[in-house]
Amino acid sequence: MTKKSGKMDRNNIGKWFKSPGNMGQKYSLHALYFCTGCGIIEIPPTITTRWDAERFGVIPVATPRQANLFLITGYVSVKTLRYIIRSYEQMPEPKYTVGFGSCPINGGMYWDSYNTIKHLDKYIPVDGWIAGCMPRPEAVFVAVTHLWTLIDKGMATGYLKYREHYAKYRRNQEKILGELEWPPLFSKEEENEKSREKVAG
Amino acid sequence: MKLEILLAVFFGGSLLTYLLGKISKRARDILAVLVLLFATAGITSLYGKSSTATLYTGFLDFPMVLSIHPFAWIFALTIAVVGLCAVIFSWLYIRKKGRTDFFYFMMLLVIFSMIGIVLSGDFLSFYIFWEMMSWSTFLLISYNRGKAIAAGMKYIVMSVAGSLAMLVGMISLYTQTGTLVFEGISGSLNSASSGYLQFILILFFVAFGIKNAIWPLHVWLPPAHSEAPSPFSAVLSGVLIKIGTFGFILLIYGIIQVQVFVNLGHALFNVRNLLLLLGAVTILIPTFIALFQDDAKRLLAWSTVAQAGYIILGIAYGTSESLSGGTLHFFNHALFKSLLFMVVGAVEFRTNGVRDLNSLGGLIKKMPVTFVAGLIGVCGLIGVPLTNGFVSKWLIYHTLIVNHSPFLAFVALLGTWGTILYSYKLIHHIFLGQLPRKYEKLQAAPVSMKVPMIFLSLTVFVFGVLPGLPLHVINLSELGFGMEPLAINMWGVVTGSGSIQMLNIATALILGGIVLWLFFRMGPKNTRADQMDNYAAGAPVPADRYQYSVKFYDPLTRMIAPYLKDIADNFYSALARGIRNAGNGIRRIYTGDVGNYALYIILFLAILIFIQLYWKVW
Amino acid sequence: MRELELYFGPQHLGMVGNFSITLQVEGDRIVKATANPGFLHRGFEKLMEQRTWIQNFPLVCRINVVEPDHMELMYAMAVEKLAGIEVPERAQFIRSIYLELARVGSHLFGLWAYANMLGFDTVANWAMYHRDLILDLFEELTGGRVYHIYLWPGGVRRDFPEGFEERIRSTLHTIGSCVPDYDDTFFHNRLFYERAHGVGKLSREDACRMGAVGQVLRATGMKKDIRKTEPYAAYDQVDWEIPVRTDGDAYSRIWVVRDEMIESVHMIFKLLDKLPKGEAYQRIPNPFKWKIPESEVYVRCESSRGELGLYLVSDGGDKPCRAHFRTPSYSHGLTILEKALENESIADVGNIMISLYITAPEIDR
Amino acid sequence: MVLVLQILFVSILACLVGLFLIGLSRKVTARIHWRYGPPLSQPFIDIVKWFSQTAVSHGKLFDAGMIFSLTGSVVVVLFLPFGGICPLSGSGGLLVILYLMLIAPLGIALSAGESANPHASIGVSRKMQLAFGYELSLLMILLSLMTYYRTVSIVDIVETQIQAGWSLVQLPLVVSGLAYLLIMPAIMGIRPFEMIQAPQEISSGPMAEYGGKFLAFATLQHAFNIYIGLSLFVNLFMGGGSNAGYFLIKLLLAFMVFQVVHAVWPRFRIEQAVRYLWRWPALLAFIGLIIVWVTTS
Amino acid sequence: MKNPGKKLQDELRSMFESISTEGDGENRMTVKCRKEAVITMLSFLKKTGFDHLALISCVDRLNDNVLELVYILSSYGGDVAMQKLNILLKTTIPRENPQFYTATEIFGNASPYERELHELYGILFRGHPRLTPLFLEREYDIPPFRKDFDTRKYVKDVFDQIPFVDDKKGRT
Repeated sequence: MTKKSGKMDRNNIGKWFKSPGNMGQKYSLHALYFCTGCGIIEIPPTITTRWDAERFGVIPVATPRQANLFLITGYVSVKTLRYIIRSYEQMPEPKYTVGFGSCPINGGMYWDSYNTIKHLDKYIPVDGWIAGCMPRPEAVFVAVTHLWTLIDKGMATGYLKYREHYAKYRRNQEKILGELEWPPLFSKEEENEKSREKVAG
Repeated sequence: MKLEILLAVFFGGSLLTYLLGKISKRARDILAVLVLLFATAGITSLYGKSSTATLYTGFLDFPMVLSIHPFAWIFALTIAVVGLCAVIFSWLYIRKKGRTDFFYFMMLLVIFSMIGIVLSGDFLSFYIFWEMMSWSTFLLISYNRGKAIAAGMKYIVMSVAGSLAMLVGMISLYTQTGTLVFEGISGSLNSASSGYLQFILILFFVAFGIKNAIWPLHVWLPPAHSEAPSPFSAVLSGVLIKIGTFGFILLIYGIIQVQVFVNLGHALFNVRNLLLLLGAVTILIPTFIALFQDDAKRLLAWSTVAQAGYIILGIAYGTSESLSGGTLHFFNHALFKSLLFMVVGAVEFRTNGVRDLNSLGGLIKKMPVTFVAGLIGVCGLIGVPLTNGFVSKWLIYHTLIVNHSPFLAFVALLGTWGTILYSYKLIHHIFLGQLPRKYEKLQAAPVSMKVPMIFLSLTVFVFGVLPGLPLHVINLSELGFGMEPLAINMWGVVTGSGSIQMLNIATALILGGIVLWLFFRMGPKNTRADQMDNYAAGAPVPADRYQYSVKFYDPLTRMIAPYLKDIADNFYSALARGIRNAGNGIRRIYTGDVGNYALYIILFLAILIFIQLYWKVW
Repeated sequence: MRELELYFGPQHLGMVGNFSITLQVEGDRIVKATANPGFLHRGFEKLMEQRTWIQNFPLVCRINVVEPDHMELMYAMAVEKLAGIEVPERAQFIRSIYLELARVGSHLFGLWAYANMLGFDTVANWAMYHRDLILDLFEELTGGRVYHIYLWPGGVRRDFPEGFEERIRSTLHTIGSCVPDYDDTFFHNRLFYERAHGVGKLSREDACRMGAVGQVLRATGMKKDIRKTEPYAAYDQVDWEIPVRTDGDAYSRIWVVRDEMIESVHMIFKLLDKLPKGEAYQRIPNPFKWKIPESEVYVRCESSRGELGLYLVSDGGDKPCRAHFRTPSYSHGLTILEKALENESIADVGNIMISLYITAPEIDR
Repeated sequence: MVLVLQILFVSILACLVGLFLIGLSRKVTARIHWRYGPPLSQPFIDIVKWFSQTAVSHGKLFDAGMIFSLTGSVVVVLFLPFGGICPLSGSGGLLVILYLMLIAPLGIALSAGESANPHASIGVSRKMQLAFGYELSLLMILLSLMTYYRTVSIVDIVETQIQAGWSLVQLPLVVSGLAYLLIMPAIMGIRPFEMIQAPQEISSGPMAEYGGKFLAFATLQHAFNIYIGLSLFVNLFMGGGSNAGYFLIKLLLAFMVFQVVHAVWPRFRIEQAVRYLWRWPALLAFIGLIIVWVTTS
Repeated sequence: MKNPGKKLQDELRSMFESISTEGDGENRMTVKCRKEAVITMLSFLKKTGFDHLALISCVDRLNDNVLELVYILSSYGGDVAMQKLNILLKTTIPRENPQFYTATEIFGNASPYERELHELYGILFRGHPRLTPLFLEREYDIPPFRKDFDTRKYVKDVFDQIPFVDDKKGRT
């Protein structure tokens, strides 16, 4: 994380005209409210009086359709993974995922638990991680500023990766969860992938 | 064209249709439409004419007179057009069922007897056509058998009671004036006493009120509408019950002059106030009852009762603006309500007779044209600007407000807001929401159903933007009644205290819509999502179980339900129960609820006559 | 007729914690509610069997994220009983103070959740702010905001730092001075009464039959508190009252929570006044070689949600043989919730759920 | 030409005012929460973002309803006097405004219905019931105004007030004015009448399936809606404004009052809301109507 | 009543055969009995005043090849001495194909505990109205809380086998 990442250019009118999309995404990060794990305990302080994330345009929203930031707060059990994938796929693009806490990175404390998945980025793309158990609310801000930098540089492209490698992700998901109830999100890409594999195989 | 020839063609055509049906079904279908096309054309050609023709004089020395004037013309044309649409609509609708020849015959008979009523120039022919209409209606309502027979019985018994009241009124008028021709009666009633006029008005009020389903006399209507075949429901609701309206206008404005009518009786207790009060109640209570209905056609039936209240309010208020509003609302209501019944009929046709709102949903994906027609119909019913219901309701509200009757205006406006609630319920439950799996292979409505629906939707829209067209004819008829016509133009009405210009509203709405649509297009392209790709708190959407339709307005209905029972129905039933307990004899003669309604209406009339004969109160 | 199946959670703004309720709805009324737990199941008790006695301390506190301290206490108490370790008196007092602070913090979190659910954003924000003040105290004392790992077999991990008692007093005074504000805007608000009164009502018989504990039980008029019946730490050293209400609805439950919070604050002051001098911990054997003889124990305490128990079995090894937490939310969330939601309005699902004070990780473990 | 300029001016300014008020509302609420709050430009940022997002549509009506709804709102704005400017004054008056105000919720209702989400349907159902609740009072209040001023034209009402003083302080209308104040939060959909969206109960109700530009349109519609609600009150009871600046100040004044109400109250349940609306405001409005009716006849 | 435990102990001994009790009788009392007697004893204890089922737990005794079921009871009403007393009612059932009787008829809150044990230990509670999965999403060959289920091996076999989704462009 560079020092520059903390810089806020919300009032830079020129930039607004140059790339309104990126600027809009940066300063209006609507986080999907989903208590996936114990990390959620630090989200209320982050959005209320003490830290007030709304200063930076970060607010929790009710449904995935309205959100563009997915905070995976804490460990992900197998049962939750299904709901996470469903919610992630319903979010409109561009969308960003941030893994909050050590557990989604590599299982953390629950590295030998039979019911939590260990690496979240095997199942959905993750744009940034916040390490710690539990990370402090300030860490959320650091992650947000870091995400700004990534958006600025065009590097927060997890959703494109998901689109491109959808078949692989889907296969990983189905390995853990069994057959998924919903049809593939990008059926065309998956067919392409399959045909490519056939050629290679 | 001569009126006699017109009528002869009508009834001859009906009979011919019936006979032709024995030979070829297709030819019969086409002939029915041709006859109605001829009727429409013939009536259209009579535009602006006022003429009277004596058809026959020999019948007990009573002349039978036919007459045409702008006021009758607009009614006749509406009847013919709605009838035409309904008959085209029934082509496929009725094919699956039996006794189709009979259906067409009765359908044409009803339509032409209604035209006969509005064209008749004396009470005798009025009465004859009236009875023809009543009986053929009865046969059509009970066409489906089963529950429909009970509904038909309820109708015919009440209808007979109404006819009786009318007969008494006619005889009384004849003894008073010595003639049955409208013009003659009108001329000699000038000297009649106020009490006598009120007596006559109440008698005819019973007759017309039953047909028009005014509040305590409405009980036949909801079952009849929901049980009748849908194309006939369209006719029934659109025009047939408005024959009562015709009767009211004829009586109040044509026979007893409006100035006389407004000044009848005492300050507060007079027929006009009674009518206004009943009109208001008719708006309010059925609107609330409609909220509770789960049967699409029954909901529309209650809505019809409520809308009749607006018409009564307009007619009984007695200003030229209110009469314009009332008449225009009749015309508009005929268009959008028959459209709505056709929409429900099309859905019923495709889903094999499902009318239960709670088991439908999401049909917009399968029947888009039907949905658009339904939406336009509902907008007309609510009175959304750019549809015709808006102008007529505006006229009624405006006259009530300007003439210092805010409470009536309040009831009328509140009724509209109730209308929104049940209209949205209708549209939402049938067309929006999740499509059940069993309807995934549903087909769109057939062309023969789409054509009348599209035509009626267009008229709803066109007369909403150009209210001047019907208002012009209404102005002509008001001139005929000797009233001062409204200041109108093609786009609306101008009055001293506020005016309405559809041109501005339409331009603003359409242009605004286009600009915003372009603005909307500027954004990134949408991706289409299936109905199963939906927010369900992260869970997969449960098929068939993700539709909020049962008890849609539950909190509200739970609140008002205790105060809102069908008082009229309960009143009749309670009285019937009392009488039944008193004597078993009556029970043997009058079986079921139906008989009781008739009994009490007849008793009421008898008491009225008795009082009049012995004490001469009026 | 089409039935409607609504999902309340897990991804839902009204859901606190990762939990799901499947609702069968007819009109505005809930016909049947089915709790669907397991989103947070990590198999803690299985994991504990694979870690040594001391290694388990970081694990147990993570069972309940809202209030980890009582979990620590439970485990520490169970290990003490199994190994026969005495706790010095000062440590007992510190434990009580620490646990009561945790209770206030947890109740403030509950207040946030409840107020937020009803749309009382202002009160929710205040409550979260005041909870943060308490977390600051914890941070100073233990180094962690949420997970503290402070209680230890044989006492506490470290003594109070210099002047800490004063800081506790001043923080509590700050919070206490806002109680009238809370009362005016929230507890005495007519709308709070309207929304909560008669909602999710439980009779005392039903509550007992379905295993209610904590303020769910106390809101039905039953005076039961483990701190009184089976005193642990230093709860028998000071006087205090059990707040009770009799209606058994959401309104009573939230009022019991409020009264408990105030009672806790008073208790902390009394405990601070009586705080004895001395050692704050007793040495324990070398954790790497620590073996506990074969035995079993069931300990219980009163967490902020009710009776919390731990059934701990040792088979003579360096790891527990079996640990099973009896958590208050278990019966509340899986049995009472389903009963309390029946025939209530859709608008009151979250209202009832939070008033029952259900914490999902406690159920799933 | 002047008319076109007026139309553009009024509609764009109303949109800006509405968005500014949303931003201000968020800021003020934050300050009551002891927070710093978002910048005043946050609604604009949000709208820019939504317009740069892909959106998911559930069908033609899903799009059309949204456009229909926003169109309705824009057209209503053109009928309301804006400190002496009223582009479409000559074609309807209050009754038309009353009916045009229907279009916006109807459009959203249709669009939300098409999304096949029961949360949306529940939200719409609540909106309909709430509207039925407050319309009872609103209709009586408007009728008492129209009866008092003997006109249905809002321009005439404003002009009369400019000469004779605010309606709110005139004796026959003061009761109606009070009733209007009571139902105002319900019209604007703020707390304690926020149960239409109620994110904690029904996941933001009709908005549940909106994302991207649909949400942008919904927010714009909300902005117009706030402007319309306040502007109607200011025009009818606070004497409108002889010029735009004066009018805006009055608008802001009325807004702040309701904002404080919004910040310190929770939500009603829907039946409680309807019961409340049918009790006190309706009673006041009824008394007001009777007073006006008696004094003017 | 000074020591309710002692009195109860005598009562139980006189009523039930082949039970053994231990514990101080003041705070904790352990009662061991045959598995057939458990349900009768639970309803007897409930009638005696121990009407709060705190916990149903299970210990996997791999060495004895049995599963040990533990019912922990306490009292809502009663005096302080009674409330202090917790009864641990124990019984053993075989590890292979374990079956037991449900206590849902007696205690309203027994249902989720039994569902949990069914899921984590594979015990079938006969007569349970709704023995559906409670926590777990995946199916396991051996119920995961049994001692012979090795979670570390499971993690290695299942979660570690899933490949990362690599991207040539090296995007995050």
